[in-house]
Amino acid sequence: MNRINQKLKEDKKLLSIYFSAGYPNLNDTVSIIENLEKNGVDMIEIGLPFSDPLADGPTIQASSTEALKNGMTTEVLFNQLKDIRKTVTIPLIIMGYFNPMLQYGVEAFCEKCQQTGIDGLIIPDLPVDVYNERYKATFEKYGLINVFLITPQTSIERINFIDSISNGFIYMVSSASVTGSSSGFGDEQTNYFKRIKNMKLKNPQIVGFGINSNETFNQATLSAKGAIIGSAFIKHLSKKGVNTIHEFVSGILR
Amino acid sequence: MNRINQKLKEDKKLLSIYFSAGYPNLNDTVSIIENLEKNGVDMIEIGLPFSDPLADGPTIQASSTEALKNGMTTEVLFNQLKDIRKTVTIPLIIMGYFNPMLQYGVEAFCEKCQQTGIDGLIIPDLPVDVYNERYKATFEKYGLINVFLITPQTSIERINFIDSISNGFIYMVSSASVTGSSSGFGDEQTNYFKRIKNMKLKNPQIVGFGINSNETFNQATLSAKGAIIGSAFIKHLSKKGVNTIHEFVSGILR
Amino acid sequence: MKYNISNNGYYGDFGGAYIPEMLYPNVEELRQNYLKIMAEPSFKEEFNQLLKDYVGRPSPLYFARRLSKKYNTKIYLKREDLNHTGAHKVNNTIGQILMAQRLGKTRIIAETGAGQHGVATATVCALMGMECIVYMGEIDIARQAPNVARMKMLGAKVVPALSGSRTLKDATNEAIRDWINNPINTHYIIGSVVGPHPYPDMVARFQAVVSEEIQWQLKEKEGKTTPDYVVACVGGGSNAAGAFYHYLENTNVKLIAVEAAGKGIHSGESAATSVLGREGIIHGSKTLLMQTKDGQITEPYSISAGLDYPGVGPMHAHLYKTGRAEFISITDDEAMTAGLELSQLEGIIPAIETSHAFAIFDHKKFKADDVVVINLSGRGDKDLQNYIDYFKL
Amino acid sequence: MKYNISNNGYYGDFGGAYIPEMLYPNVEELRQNYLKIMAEPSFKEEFNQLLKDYVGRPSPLYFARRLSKKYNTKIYLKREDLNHTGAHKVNNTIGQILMAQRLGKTRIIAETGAGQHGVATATVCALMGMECIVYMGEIDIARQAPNVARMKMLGAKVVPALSGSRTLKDATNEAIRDWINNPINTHYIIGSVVGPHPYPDMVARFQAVVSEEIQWQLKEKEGKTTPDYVVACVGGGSNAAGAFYHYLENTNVKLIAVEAAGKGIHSGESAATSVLGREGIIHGSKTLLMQTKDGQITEPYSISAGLDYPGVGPMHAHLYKTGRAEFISITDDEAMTAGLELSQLEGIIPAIETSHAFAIFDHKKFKADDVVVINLSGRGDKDLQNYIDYFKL
Ligand SMILES: Cc1ncc(COP(=O)(O)O)c(C=O)c1O
Ligand SMILES: Cc1ncc(COP(=O)(O)O)c(C=O)c1O
Repeated sequence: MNRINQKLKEDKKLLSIYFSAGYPNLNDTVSIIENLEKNGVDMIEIGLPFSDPLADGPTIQASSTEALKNGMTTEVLFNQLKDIRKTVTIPLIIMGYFNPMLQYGVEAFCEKCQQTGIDGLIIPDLPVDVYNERYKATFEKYGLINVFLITPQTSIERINFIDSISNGFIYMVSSASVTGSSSGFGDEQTNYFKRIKNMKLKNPQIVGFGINSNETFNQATLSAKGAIIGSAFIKHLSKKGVNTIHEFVSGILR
Repeated sequence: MNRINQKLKEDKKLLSIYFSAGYPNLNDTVSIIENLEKNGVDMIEIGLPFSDPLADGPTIQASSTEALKNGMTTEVLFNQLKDIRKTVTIPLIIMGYFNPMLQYGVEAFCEKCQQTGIDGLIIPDLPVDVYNERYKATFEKYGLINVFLITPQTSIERINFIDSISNGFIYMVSSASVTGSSSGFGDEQTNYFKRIKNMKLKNPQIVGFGINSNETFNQATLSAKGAIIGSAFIKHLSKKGVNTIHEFVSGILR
Repeated sequence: MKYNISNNGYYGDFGGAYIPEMLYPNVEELRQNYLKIMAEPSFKEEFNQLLKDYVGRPSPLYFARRLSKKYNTKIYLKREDLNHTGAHKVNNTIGQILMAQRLGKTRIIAETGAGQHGVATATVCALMGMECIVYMGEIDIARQAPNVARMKMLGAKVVPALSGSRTLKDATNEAIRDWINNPINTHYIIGSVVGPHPYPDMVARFQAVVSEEIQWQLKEKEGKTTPDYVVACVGGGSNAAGAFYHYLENTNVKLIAVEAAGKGIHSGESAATSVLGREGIIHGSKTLLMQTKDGQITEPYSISAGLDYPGVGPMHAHLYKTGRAEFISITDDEAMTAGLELSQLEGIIPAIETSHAFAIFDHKKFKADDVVVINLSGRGDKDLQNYIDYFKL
Repeated sequence: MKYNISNNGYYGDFGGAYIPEMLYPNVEELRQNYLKIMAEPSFKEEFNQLLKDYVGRPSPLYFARRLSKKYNTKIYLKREDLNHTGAHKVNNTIGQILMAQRLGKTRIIAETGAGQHGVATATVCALMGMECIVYMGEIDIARQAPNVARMKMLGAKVVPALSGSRTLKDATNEAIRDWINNPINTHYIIGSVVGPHPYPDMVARFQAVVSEEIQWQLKEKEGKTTPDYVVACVGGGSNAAGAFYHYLENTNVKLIAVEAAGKGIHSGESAATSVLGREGIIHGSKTLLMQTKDGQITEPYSISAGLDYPGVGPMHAHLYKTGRAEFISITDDEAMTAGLELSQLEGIIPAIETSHAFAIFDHKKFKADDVVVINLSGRGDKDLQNYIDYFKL
């Protein structure tokens, strides 16, 4: 059973962390992952940097640009990760835009993920229907879970459709926005979280976008299975460096 | 008999000098006139300065502008000249653009000229036909000779017409140009001078524009009765001042 | 009462050709030929073809919905800003370049204030492969830099006029001097309804296409060929002449001419000729002009280079004197504000000259069912820097 | 072979909608409605009325006599430069603002490169009284200053894109981010035939008025609706799409797409997508784009801000791949020279984007009786300083 599905069965609220591979330094990738696991993080989104990350806010954009400057490529990332499963057991997801994967070759990319021990993918600009028609079989052949996003604007029919073709979790974008923009959740968000919960989907939901504190983590996971932190973690890395990851994680899970 | 007609009867080539009244200094007008007569000049065109002298080249333009700045006006000029006939006997002509005369009142202007002892007018932008229809009677009432220009482009018919309504001399513009532009006369000019001479007009011709030396004066007066110098004289005034007029005139009549 | 020109070149008391003899052959040649040439079928055909295919005529008559709503009347804009080169000026330069060709001329000179006429002249010279020299006041060269750049791109030579107020009046003087110096091969393309006869009439006839179009365009939109009002700014007066032309003798159509009051009519920095001017002679024409008691021409002022002229064409002097047209003076500030308003209400940035015509609504009330045609004489691309600086945008 | 779009939003292999889920409701709403809305009589009427009275359509088809003579062929210019705001871009923004109104949107965003699309968007927003935010690369803000000034005059907010190459691509990213952040009240007016389906098709349909007019205009002038060649520059490809549209399936008409080679195709500073690009995804569309082996989008370069884009619209990717259109790459220097030549031969100063299309005569020989239509996509007022500096005029 895929590590993601296993993890989702655990009776706890999951903390998932996103970071851009190759940032702050090209070779920080593995140590960041190991550190995150060591400090109790449940799941990791490894960002494969892209030159034009159009769903991302300034923080993740900047870290992607920096990572590319540092020399990060798809090849380099897979190399860095080639022994990751010797030390790390939590689910690992690669999150990235579709074009670099397309250029690598979608099948080759999936195969490589499997070999490396990657459990799933989040590809914001690969739409559900294109995935469904063209790539689902390949992803499944290599045992990869593809994670789809829903937003407060996503219709019920579409949520149901997304739920039907998902086999891990649903990435519930907290508000319609690029990453890193919100500050705290209001009624609108909590109602939305509840509304989705009440749909009793087959896939659990993990909330992303706008989570940056113990408080927002708790709010988000009131109705959802877990939450993903991206921009806030990258800001922490920028300011305080790789060696203080425990500070960040314990601040969230406090 | 008008002093101009008298002068034209003299058996000599006439030197006529133009200057802008009120230049270089507001009150130089009278002394320039007296000086010119003293040094053997036959006739004087007193320039009534105008803000927009569109038939004039840069030298006369600049002197006009300066004269206006110095405070020259139609009123001031007539005041300066009010006793001129106590000291000066050669013909005096006012040369100026039509608008200041129009504003003064054409009849009032003519009357004032007569009182002052002005013998004629040259008004480059008062066309022959307008003069003929509207102003000839007034000019004649006050005994003023109006002088018209012809150029190398003026047709024979028109020259004949101009001759027919002129009663002093014809101002023969040496080449089609604004004042102060030519340097020496070529075949074109001398042929033109001859051509006009051969027309045997009733009015003598005096050449203007481009005369600046003994040589050009002699060339111009080979076929014509006389010549008018403007820009060259003003340049001399600018450089050497009012007290050296004899130098300039003797240079021409050498 | 007759408002258009008489056979001898006068509008009432105004007009004529007060020119030095050196210009006589040129002006006379033109006077004798212009109507004949304009009547030639081949001329008409070429003129109309170029207006259509090159200039982009007819220019639309556009119902300005938001502006009309704001001022509670029916405002139509005659879109001369959409002409090639961006103003009405090109109607005239197309006509005159064809005229110059038929007169056998090979060298073209022009004066320009805002630079629109200079650009329009440089444009037709490029089109016909003729040499082009444009005189422009030193101050106007500075404040209408984009148009100077355009003239250069088009291969014209731009000569600064350094005398007097170093604006349009002085550029005109320089152009006339050039013409005097080059009487054989050169045609002087005057840019407005000024200068000696036959220029005011010739330019007005070339610009008359504006009101000719308004007639049938209005017929399409309002079911009648006549508006209640025609409004146009007046520098020399060519765009107004064009917009008024076919309505001159129809006194049901009220004409409004808008002049530049600069910093205020009586501020000493103004170009409001109708209020401040007296009869006199400027640039070969008897008309209204701003002058001293002594008959020296006053240096005018307006923020808009194209209205910064101390006279108006003789047609307008006559329209003023007879009361056929109402004259309204608009300050710099009023004009700039009106320009910004038009930009933000209708998405059309007018030339600052044109903006004056849009500032009349505080001076003149219209009825809800009045049809008011405003001649949108030019676009504001040349004035962007001035607008930006003025509004600190 | 079919060259126009398929029912599912693809041109051959290219197109589709590769968008984040956050954009799905907006794009889907548009996809489901755009054809329906465009077919509504009231939409058609309002669109056509505005194109006529406000934009000034039809734009002329002008026979360029001197240019034709020089290159010994029959060259017609489709005068999109005469449109209100000075380029073809406004055809699309008029269409999209009407679309946005019918979709109940109140806030408009746009990206812009040369600023023409930004100006055209700001213009229609002023016209309709809608809020307008335009994203523009920091570098383009500097090199197209006049258009920035115009947008401000029109009341739009211009937001600099500071990431990446700080040009059109990055402005597009920023606009998409804004749209993600404002999914309810905002319509994104994309300025070219790029972006997720249905944008490429919708924009092409709005621009199709260009070739629709060419057909009947050519019929009037040449007695046939089809030229031998249609030539257009390609940034994203909207002016080319418009000029090609009605000829896409008629292979007697040869199509020439002109790209920017910058400092040379292989200089590393180029925007010649057809030569340098590979299939990939940019701004929500599968198309040809310039990218690293790794799939990172390359920073393009062209002297013209409007062609400084690393992709082409999916229609053009398909036209290239199928050989339906011939693609020619033109360097900065060639384009600038051609722009000056057009200015001085025909009196028309083209946008530098457009100048690229006029530089093909050294690459492509035409027969004396070939009818070649060049889409004169925009005027050069925005580029004067660049021309002046380049030629040291
Ligand atoms: C746009 C525009 N409108 C008006 C004028 C004023 O000229 P006229 O009064 O001859 O129309 C100018 C002069 O340059 C101009 O450029
Ligand atoms: C005048 C002009 N032509 C062409 C273009 C390129 O765009 P497209 O390829 O979409 O026509 C632009 C873009 O701004 C432009 O302003």
